[in-house]
Amino acid sequence: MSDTTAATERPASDGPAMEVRFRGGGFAPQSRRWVGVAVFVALVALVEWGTRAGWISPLTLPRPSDVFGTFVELWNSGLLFKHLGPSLSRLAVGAALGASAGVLLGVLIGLFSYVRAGLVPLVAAIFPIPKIALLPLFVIWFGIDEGSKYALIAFGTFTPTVVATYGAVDNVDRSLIRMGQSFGLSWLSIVRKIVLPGAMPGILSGLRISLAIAIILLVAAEMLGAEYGIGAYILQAGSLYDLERLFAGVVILSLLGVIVSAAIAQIERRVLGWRT
Amino acid sequence: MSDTTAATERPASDGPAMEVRFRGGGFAPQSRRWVGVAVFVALVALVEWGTRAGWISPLTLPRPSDVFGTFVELWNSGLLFKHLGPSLSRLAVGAALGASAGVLLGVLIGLFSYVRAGLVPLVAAIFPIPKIALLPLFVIWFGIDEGSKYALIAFGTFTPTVVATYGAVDNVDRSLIRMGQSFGLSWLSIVRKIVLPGAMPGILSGLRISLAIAIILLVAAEMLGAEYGIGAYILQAGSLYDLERLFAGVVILSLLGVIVSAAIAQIERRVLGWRT
Amino acid sequence: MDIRLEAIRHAYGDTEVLQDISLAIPAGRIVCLVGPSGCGKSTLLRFIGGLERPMEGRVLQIGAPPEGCLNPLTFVFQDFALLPWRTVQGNISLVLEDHGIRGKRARAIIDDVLARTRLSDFASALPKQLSGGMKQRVAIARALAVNPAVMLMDEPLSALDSQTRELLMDDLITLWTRQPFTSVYVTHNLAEAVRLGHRIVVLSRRPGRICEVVEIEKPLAERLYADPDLDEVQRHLWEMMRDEARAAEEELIDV
Amino acid sequence: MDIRLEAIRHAYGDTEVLQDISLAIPAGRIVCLVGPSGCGKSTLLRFIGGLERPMEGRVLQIGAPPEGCLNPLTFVFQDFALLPWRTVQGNISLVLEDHGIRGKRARAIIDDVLARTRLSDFASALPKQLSGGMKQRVAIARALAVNPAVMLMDEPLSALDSQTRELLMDDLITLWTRQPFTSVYVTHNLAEAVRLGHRIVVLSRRPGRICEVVEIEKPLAERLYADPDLDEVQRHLWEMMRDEARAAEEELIDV
Amino acid sequence: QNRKVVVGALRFTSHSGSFIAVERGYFADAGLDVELKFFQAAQPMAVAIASGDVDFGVTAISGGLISLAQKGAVKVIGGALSEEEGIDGQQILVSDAAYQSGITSPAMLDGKTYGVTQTGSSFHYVGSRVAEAEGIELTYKPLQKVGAVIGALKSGQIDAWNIVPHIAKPLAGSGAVHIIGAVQDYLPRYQTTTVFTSTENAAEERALTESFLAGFSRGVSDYNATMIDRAGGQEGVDEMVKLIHNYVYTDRPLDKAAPSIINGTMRINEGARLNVASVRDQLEWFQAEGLVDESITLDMLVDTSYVETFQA
Ligand SMILES: Nc1ncnc2c1ncn2[C@@H]1O[C@H](COP(=O)(O)OP(=O)(O)OP(=O)(O)O)[C@@H](O)[C@H]1O
Ligand SMILES: Nc1ncnc2c1ncn2[C@@H]1O[C@H](COP(=O)(O)OP(=O)(O)OP(=O)(O)O)[C@@H](O)[C@H]1O
Ligand SMILES: [Mg+2]
Ligand SMILES: [Mg+2]
Repeated sequence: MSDTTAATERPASDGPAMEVRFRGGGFAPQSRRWVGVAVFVALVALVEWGTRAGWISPLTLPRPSDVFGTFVELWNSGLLFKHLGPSLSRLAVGAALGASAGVLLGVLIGLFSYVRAGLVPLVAAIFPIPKIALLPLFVIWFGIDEGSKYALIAFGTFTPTVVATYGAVDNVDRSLIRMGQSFGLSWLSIVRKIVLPGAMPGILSGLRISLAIAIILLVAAEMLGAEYGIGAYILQAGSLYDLERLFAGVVILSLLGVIVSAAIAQIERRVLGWRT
Repeated sequence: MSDTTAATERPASDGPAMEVRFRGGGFAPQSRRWVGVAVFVALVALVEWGTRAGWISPLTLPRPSDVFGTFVELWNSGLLFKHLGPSLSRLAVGAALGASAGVLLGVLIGLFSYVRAGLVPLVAAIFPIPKIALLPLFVIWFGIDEGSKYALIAFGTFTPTVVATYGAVDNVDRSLIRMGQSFGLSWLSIVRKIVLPGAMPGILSGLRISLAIAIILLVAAEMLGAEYGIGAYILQAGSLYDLERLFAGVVILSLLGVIVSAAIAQIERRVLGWRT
Repeated sequence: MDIRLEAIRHAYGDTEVLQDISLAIPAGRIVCLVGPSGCGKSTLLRFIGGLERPMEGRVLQIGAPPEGCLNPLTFVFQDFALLPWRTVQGNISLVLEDHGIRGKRARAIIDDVLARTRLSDFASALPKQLSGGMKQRVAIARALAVNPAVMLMDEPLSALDSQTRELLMDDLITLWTRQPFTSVYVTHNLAEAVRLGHRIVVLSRRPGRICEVVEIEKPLAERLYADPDLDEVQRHLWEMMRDEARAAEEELIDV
Repeated sequence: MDIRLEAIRHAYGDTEVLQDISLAIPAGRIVCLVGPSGCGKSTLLRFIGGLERPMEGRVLQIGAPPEGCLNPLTFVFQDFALLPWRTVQGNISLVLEDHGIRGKRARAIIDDVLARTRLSDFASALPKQLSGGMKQRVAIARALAVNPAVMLMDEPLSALDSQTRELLMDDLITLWTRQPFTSVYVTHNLAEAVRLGHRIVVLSRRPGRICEVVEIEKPLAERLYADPDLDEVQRHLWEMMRDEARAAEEELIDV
Repeated sequence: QNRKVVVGALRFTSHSGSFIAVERGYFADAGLDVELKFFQAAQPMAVAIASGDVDFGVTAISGGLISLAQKGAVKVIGGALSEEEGIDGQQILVSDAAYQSGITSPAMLDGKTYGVTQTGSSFHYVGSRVAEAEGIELTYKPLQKVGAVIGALKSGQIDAWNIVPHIAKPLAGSGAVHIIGAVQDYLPRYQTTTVFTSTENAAEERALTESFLAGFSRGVSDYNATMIDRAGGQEGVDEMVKLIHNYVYTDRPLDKAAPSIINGTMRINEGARLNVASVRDQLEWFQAEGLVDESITLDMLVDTSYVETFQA
């Protein structure tokens, strides 16, 4: 009833033979690094040309070479680090406070129904409050020294971290938790060994956003009685309508953002190597 | 060799019989609506009591009943709508501009490798730039009228929308696209009928964040020569250190945020009913 | 319309995936491709369907596709590949729209294929409301709607539980018996292969080559569930593949 | 240690899921639960394992668990339930840590169970590097590590391709033959049930009741791949279930 | 058909010249159809003039204004508010805490913190000149907004500040802060605010600029005559307050707003006369602090061809 034949075959029907038409491919982004660099260079060159030729008025955009000059000057005079130091420490302290409080509360919300019911609406209500609107209050609450700067940045990073964290806890694979219970693991073991590591990817990607917000808030934070700091530098440049310095400051912040984002990517690669 | 028996069984071994220990449950958040309300009420009552009893200084927090009074006054005098009107139109126009440009560019980045390579680094560099730092420039670029307000809000919603959109396009199930190709669908059909609807959930959830940012930016936008508007109202209250009005304004923004978020949830329920 | 593969070879980067595959797929018959994990079955099917191009060798279609055939080489995927935002009929009309078939004509085709797959009652259901078996029947209805010359089926049943699998096999046999179609059917499951295949092509583990081609004469309609007549063939196939399958299974995946 | 179910009934909201289930699971034997989709097999298994409580009826354990048993009722899940961030040995030590077993003692247990599941070479691999079959073998090793009185297996093979399934069935038979364990084994797959079960319990479609209990005398070790001796039992089971399975399969899911 | 121009203003009594000229039709008489555009702060107004959104404005000289002048965008064309002996001008305030610790005159502020809105603002200039005169050192805290400075001063987080009288007096009245001196003791005839316009207007639109100054000056004379010289008696003051109340403190009822408006009365220069000496002093200070470019000359900042200038 069954018949085993060799793998040689002859065509069974006649007619014109043609190759099948290819219709796949595409929809798969490929990386082309140099294009990004090229676009950057082209943009800068365009502005440089425009400002030199005069069809970009000096009121509209500064000359990129002048911005670069300002930057070099900042570096040489050591002022760069005088500004960068306080800003970085504000970022570090504020973001650390806000993010750790946010992760803590987010985990609690994720674990306890009552905490969730009580605090989620509150967090949702706090989220759309612009932090600069609260500056006058922050002065009263935390003073005009470092306190209010830390508080503002902490406050700004807190809410997105909470939201990202409890979302991450909610998304931990329930079947893993069920597995833990089925092996009689204690509640604490389940939280420590299953829930927290499982929520890690979500928490880290939330942190990416929170830190971007922290950098953005640096300017707002340094509105309040900061003598040194990138934000203060930018504000001062703005109030003096000194576009070269304004752009130099903005470029520094932008670099800072790119560096922080790269650092988190690095951490993710280390800590989340287990992801497929 | 096989033997079919009825479903009655006798225990096969002796010894003490005990029920198996229950060890499941938990880790499944339950909704308890009233807790959220209770927490709100308790907080407000606490502050009211504190400000009345005097252990919260009037410099620290306004009395909730006074804030409510301010709100009622705003309502009665019709000033509420005088402020709300321009703010809402700024939000609508600015967010519509920013979000539609963002979605467009995001889709292009998602579809074309060259656009992606050229623009993703640019968007990443623009993301951490604080919009308030650019206020002086916006005045020159877009004037002090509605133009610069629209532009600021549009600019703020643009970058997160781009990032969310191209992420959403990247996440469209490749097997659906392959299916489209296997049925010989045209490139345009695949984009229209598979890529865009598939990216919809991601785009909408990105929009949720973008709109929250738009509301936050309202205050910054109305720093620029706005007479009416919630942001202007808050700024004015802040500069007069009038906490009642400051809080009334903040509450309005917060409500606005909650409403917008609820509206998007509603749209999601309508448009994304196909999700499991 | 027949398909002929000529001396196909392919590699992804440094991994040789397929070597020297020559094969004919005669019209009106079901050819099953079996082989261990990762031996290149899906890749081969994508070559046949024109979704990918082999590095060497050619895939030829011989003779013209039948009258009224909208998409000669039509896939049925393991994961169904239904658009979750379209109803059952919307998913079918998707593949008609691009051929300008709308309205009444589309309606007629859709009704016909839904009736053939016993889905007429579910025309307006969304995929999320359907069980796995029903989803795959929708995918089969969609494939039938374009009146294909060859159906390329990549493990169409392996996402389903085993009872549903049995039911769908019955359905496929009924469909084929009523109107024989040509098909290349990729599967891991030897029981499935001996149940549905007129010809079973056994591939070695990666790099995949053709080990053996087995013909089964017994007509599809006469093959039983757990058919003792087929047990022998199935055991023969398994003897041939067991060690390769084990070796393929125990490879570490490097990510 | 035996398990006895007494008159179990359960409903989720308005959907009656299980009705009047009474059943004994004798020590040292594999009891297979088969039944159509959604008939409550997994629910029943969760009751037995204490992960959920039935609305009516009781699950009793009779006699003490054997010496050195850390977790009498131990699950093996369909989706493996391995922690992706722990290596193979980390996943096993997870279930020992809570019993205070660390260091050398843990090492010894882990080495033993990895050897029994032929995984010794993969102790430091991460789950993402393993094929499905190897993942499930890790899950089985983990279950063995706590020296269970009863293994509760919920479709342990149905996430695997059919060749891997065959290989794992061989592994399970080898494990059982070397040291018989008690098990409740839920499956959709009748071929699996007749291959592994000493006793097969057939449930009706939802609400699940016991339709029939079939005993198979032929020793596990003597049952063949595609065993003609078992074909008859399998066909008998399928005759009994086919219509119910079809009806269960064609229900719309309301979401 | 009158020519349309946009005039920038803050809702301060010091901008009353423009308000009166609009209300009493002086601009219309000069052939201008004036639209008032209100700002929250002076800095954006300077930028708005540079961008062409606003034609004329009145504001203090700040680093930003000088920068824009250097870029060829704006020009100072006249003077507005001045300190004048005998009229309450800007006051120097200290916090209650500082006052309690014994600081009762600006000379005792050595090593204390001084509130400013921004680096290079007029507050910075004033504080710096006071410190120079007293030979003391001050630390400047930029707080961006007047409100924030008030909050910081009230809560004792900064020690001192200077501000216009209609804000200083009610604050001092509440007891949270104390007045310890007047700015005019250090900067007599300080040209607090100036009238300015775009370079284009100043250079190309001479007729337009003159028309504006004409209308504005009539408003200013009315203001000085009524509010300072009391030419119309109490009745005149009441009427003027009512007029100004259309623009300032609009959210408060008239009876509550009136004292603040009256308290805010300061001399606005007749005919927009400009104290060039004070302007030069300010420019030199900005340059000395390194806030603006050394190369800027007074000519780049000021166009003296429109109004009478004086040096004092
Ligand atoms: N696009 C690709 N890029 C790189 N390698 C690929 C790609 N597609 C498949 N491969 C590799 O080629 C080999 C064959 O893959 P293919 O999917 O054809 O195997 P298969 O026989 O269908 O396996 P399975 O039985 O698991 O479905 C595998 O090792 C796979 O990892
Ligand atoms: N936690 C729950 N809440 C509500 N309904 C549930 C829950 N768990 C299961 N059900 C329902 O109970 C019924 C039985 O579910 P169960 O998972 O036990 O079936 P099953 O026999 O294991 O099905 P399958 O063969 O698909 O695995 C199904 O209709 C299911 O939808
Ligand atoms: Mg495959
Ligand atoms: Mg189940």
